[in-house]
Amino acid sequence: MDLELSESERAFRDEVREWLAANVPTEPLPSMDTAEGFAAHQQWERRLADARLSVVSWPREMGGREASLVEWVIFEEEYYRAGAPGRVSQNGIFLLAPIIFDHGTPEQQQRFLPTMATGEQVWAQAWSEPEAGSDLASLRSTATRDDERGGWVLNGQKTWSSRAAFAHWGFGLFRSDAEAERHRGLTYFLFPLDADGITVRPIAQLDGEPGFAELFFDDVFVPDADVLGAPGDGWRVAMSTAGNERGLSLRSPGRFCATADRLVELWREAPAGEGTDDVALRVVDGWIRAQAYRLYTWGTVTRLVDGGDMGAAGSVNKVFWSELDVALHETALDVLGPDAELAGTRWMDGYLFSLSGPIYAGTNEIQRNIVAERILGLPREPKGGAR
Amino acid sequence: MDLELSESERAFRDEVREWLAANVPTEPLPSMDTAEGFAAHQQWERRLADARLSVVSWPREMGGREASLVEWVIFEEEYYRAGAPGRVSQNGIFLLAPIIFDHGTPEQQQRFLPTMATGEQVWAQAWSEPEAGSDLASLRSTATRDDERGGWVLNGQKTWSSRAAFAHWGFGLFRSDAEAERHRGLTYFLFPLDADGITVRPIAQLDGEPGFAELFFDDVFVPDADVLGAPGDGWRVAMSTAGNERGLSLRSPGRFCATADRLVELWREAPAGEGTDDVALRVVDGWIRAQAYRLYTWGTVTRLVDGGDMGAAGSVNKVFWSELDVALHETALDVLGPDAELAGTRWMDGYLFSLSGPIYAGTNEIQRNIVAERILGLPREPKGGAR
Amino acid sequence: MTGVRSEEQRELAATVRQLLAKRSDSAAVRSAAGSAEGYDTGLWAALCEQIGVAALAIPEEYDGFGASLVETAVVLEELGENLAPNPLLASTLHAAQLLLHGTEADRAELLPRLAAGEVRPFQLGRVLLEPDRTGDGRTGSMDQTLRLRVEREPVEDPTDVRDIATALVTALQVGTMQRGLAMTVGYSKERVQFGRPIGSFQALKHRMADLLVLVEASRSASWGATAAAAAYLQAPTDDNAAQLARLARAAGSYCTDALDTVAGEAIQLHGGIAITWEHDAHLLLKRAHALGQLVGPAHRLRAALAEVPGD
Amino acid sequence: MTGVRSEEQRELAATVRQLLAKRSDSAAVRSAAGSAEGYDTGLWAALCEQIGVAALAIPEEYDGFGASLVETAVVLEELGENLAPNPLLASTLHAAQLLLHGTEADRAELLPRLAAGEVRPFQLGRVLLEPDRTGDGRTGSMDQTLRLRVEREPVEDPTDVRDIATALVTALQVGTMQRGLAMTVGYSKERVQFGRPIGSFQALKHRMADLLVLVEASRSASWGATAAAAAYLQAPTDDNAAQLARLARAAGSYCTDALDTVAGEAIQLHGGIAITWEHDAHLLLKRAHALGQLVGPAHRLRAALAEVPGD
Repeated sequence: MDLELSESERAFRDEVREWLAANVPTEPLPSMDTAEGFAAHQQWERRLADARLSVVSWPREMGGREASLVEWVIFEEEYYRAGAPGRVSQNGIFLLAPIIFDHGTPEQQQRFLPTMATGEQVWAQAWSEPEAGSDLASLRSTATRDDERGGWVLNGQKTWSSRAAFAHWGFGLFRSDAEAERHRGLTYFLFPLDADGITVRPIAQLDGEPGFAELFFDDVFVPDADVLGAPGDGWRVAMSTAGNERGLSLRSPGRFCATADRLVELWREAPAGEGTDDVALRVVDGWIRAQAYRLYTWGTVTRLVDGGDMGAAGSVNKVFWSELDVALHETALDVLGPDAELAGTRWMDGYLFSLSGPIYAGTNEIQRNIVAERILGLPREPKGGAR
Repeated sequence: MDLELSESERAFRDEVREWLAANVPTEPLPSMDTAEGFAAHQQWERRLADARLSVVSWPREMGGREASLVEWVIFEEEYYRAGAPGRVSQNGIFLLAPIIFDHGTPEQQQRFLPTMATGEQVWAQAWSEPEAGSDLASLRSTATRDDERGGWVLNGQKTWSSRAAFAHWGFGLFRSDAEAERHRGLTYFLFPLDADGITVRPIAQLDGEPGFAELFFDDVFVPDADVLGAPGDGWRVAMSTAGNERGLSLRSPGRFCATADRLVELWREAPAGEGTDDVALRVVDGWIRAQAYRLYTWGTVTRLVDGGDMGAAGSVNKVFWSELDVALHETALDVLGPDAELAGTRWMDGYLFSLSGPIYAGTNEIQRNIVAERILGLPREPKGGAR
Repeated sequence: MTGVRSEEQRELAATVRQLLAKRSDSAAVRSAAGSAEGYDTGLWAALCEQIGVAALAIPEEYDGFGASLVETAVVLEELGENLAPNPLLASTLHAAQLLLHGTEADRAELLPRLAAGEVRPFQLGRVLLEPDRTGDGRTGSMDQTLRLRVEREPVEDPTDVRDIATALVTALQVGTMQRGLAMTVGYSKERVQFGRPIGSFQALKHRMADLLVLVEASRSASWGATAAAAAYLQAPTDDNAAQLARLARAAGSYCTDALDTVAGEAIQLHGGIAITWEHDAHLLLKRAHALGQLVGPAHRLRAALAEVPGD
Repeated sequence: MTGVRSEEQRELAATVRQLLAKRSDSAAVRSAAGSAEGYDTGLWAALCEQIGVAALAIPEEYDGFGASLVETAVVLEELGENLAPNPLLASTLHAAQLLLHGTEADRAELLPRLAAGEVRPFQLGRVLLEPDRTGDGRTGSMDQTLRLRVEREPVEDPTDVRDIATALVTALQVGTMQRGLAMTVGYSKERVQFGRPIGSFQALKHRMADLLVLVEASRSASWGATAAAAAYLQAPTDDNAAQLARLARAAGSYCTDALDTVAGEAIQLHGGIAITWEHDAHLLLKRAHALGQLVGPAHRLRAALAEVPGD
């Protein structure tokens, strides 16, 4: 299925498609949650960057090519269709970079963005805390002012820090004003993970590999130059791009269409008897939902191009893609039958990963509250608020 | 499938089965929501009563035969399996009679129960009010004391009163003490529907027939003899049998097993192409769920026979049977294909009726709150409470 | 790009919507469904004369507007939301059938009459749309807003016409589900239980949020399908046929399931009031069921989708 | 009556539960799964010697207890709740196979050894239970608590043995889902977000209430199935075979779907913590999947159910 593209958009698509065909490794890279795989994924980022394909929508001087939003979606579709490696830099590119563009100083932009684009520096996010989870406003890790050294001293603990086992820098919110109310008094910090006082403890995931880590902060000094936005303004800074269209909320449909296509292929190749009846219909249903998601995303992109605003539509996307991803993988496991139980298969790994989709980046329960209140205009709960 | 029955239970089953085989009308009776059908259903109640089968578990002097709980379930299974007519007396028998047995005076028991058993007097329930719905504690219809005449004067409006279009008597709660808090100050009244001041306005249902009515009370006098339980104690009286095992909460599984069996038959007879693939699996799934419900109910019955207590298990039943009933009928419509759209088919009528299952007798949302709080021990909402 | 409607299409939708708001409220819908013709002939005349809805997808050489099926779908979505019985679906399918499989003589004779608003029956599988019933006043169908009759024997529809029908039905379905969601959200904001609007209870909020997700995805799927139908009618190539088959069957399957869910939830979330003849929720429910029958159940569409070559 | 457990059966369950509480906590389960044998040999010895779990369904003439498969199912339910790897399923299926299809010589030789706790592999379809792996320490399976290996070629199971296996697997499934629900409810009472326990949020409460309904219905279906399995093993008549086929396939289909739902919801309701190796939620998830593979996916069981004669 082809949407109507302009001349230049078609040219862009062809370039990307050809480059990927020539460069995507034929064998999957080792898991990026191993030391070896992390290095291999970093090298892959370097190759993308050399072709100016690592951050297509960024300004040229930061390593991009100023691609339009439509081109960005095209890139994402082609990327997943080609079965190219996962992006080890995605926390930085999708979550942090939009904030640095909006709130960072020119010096910070120069210092952090080009090395992010090349994969030289990989960023880990440090949002959650053991007692906070989805509720960022209840963060407890602290930042204490140190006027003498001109900066802040961090203490506390972060968890579910993805990529942190091998990444170079981290970003997160700390409570810099203990007196302020929940949402206020938070400051947004950037810090090298090898700073004095930081301990990284990997957490083994369902698939047995340390995709996440816990971070312990013990009197970690961060200079003022590494504060993003104004002190005490961290919540607003972090939320300003929470619905960012190039981030997680507008999750590129290419990925799910590619998964759906692979599922159809798996089912076609399944021995007779495995891929029949009920499962066949679920395979088709997965494909249908992936297409619906693709069309919906294109609609959103077109609205944005026309000057519209993302609004709460990101929450609709999030609920849709995360549940679709789980369904696609579950169906694949059913097509595979007992073979799915073999450890280390791609579909089983993908399934375990997909389960975190409805949980991270704002649980789907939070997204449903947002949809209900901001789009449908339903009343808030009488007390407490949302989960 | 036969559960292990005792000698006398088997004898009872055989008697019921034979009587029904000989007596159930071969053609369905006209709808009980028409004048003609109402009369026909009343006659059927009379025949059941003559065979002492209308209220098998009641005492002999009231028209029953003191059947055990197990025998009652057997009766219900046989009744539905035989495809016997719907019970026009069910509001009285299932909802009101348990309360009269527990809270009625001997005079009230003598006056109301035998005529209920024979179908001579059919009862309508008058629970809901336009502004109250599921929330009985917010009822607004009033009862004002009239010491001179020795009774009460009712005013207000009730809605969703099933069978009221043709029934003889009604029962419901009225606010007899305006000062008391929500749950308090309600009194349980019985009243003839042809009393001065009562207006009955039928409400056409989805299927176009007046199964429900609105009742308007305009200075309706009710003597003290027709108050059930103590004045002001109506809420407790009504709730005392809300989880009554022979009422709606332990909905007889026979009904759903019979529906599931009819569904299997429908599917077997469907022209090739209609009843295949996905639908076949759903037919089987419906049958499976009906069996699971049957086994669950038998488990509950056995616990009750052993002296256990119904507790919140009635809420589990309610959620299960009401959703099962909708699913069975939806599946049947899919087997029927376009033919289901023909007006007046049994399955379409049953479907429309099934939709009210999750709504009436405490919406399933209320039941889920009860299950969550009373069985799982989850905390109450911080404010307001349950819906 | 199929993701959005053009300025003109948005204007067309607004015009139809205004006309319907003026002439076709709930009482008018009921009275039309119960009338001898089974639809509001005055409304249909206005739609044809003022807006030309029956002429949109008919080429100018046959006195049509020479727009496309996308414009027809824009109108169908509005009609779906309004719930009014309306002959536009049958009329459009008739035109498509003539354009794709008719003789030139038939086209020259019938297309101008269809463009002008003539109503003719059209059979799809076992379902006969717009059966002649003047004077009878009833069809056999429970749903009185679609005007259909179930025939004993099916006709063999050409595959392309059936796929076009599937695509157009999704437009009606999307409109109907928008109505269902709006009705439910509106009710839940007003209805107070246990001292607060029921729309503030989290469990219900989440259910309505899920409905919105369904409606949004359905609309996207439907717009893709109707764009493919328009492209095929303008250039009936093999590629366009395959594209139409894929998108129409995908959208049909998705929208049928979604509308069933929306209609069922609308009934449940309205509570007792939904079960009454006076309330529009039951019109929604019956229409949802009837629409699902026009082009076959969702699982059959999924099976048919698996047969599209080259995918 | 199959609806309840007898006094003796409840005592049996309590005894097993106490033993497991003492000897098989979460750490012990993990260490057993990672051990060379793949299960806790000491625990198995205690279960066999103190309670005689492997002898329950074996007739007294072969040194068994002469109880029934219902008693075995009582134990399996407890083992399912505990998540510990345990050879009882394979051992019982072996005994059933010998009783139904073995030669007298085989029975006389093997049943007493099984009753005493000897562990032997047993293949069901393509899944080999309790494969010999001493010294290897790994099977190919992701789930480390069931000890299975997926073979390239399936064996042709006799229908009755397969139905018995399906019935017994539901006992493990019911136990596992009870664990999942308890784990989730417990967590949601303790976990505070936005200033209150997450278990007080209505949307989550309703989801857990729905899980309870699933667990209750599953248990009822499972008890019916294991009672039918016991009846058939004691008197393998055609009627009992048909009854076993009906109830086992129905329960297998229902419990497989239900456990998938419970395990998936357990992960979602636990949030981030469930995705860690340290938390038992993932053991539950993997076991749910593996159990579903033992007797085939739910939809295959439904299809097989439709083939039972006379129903």
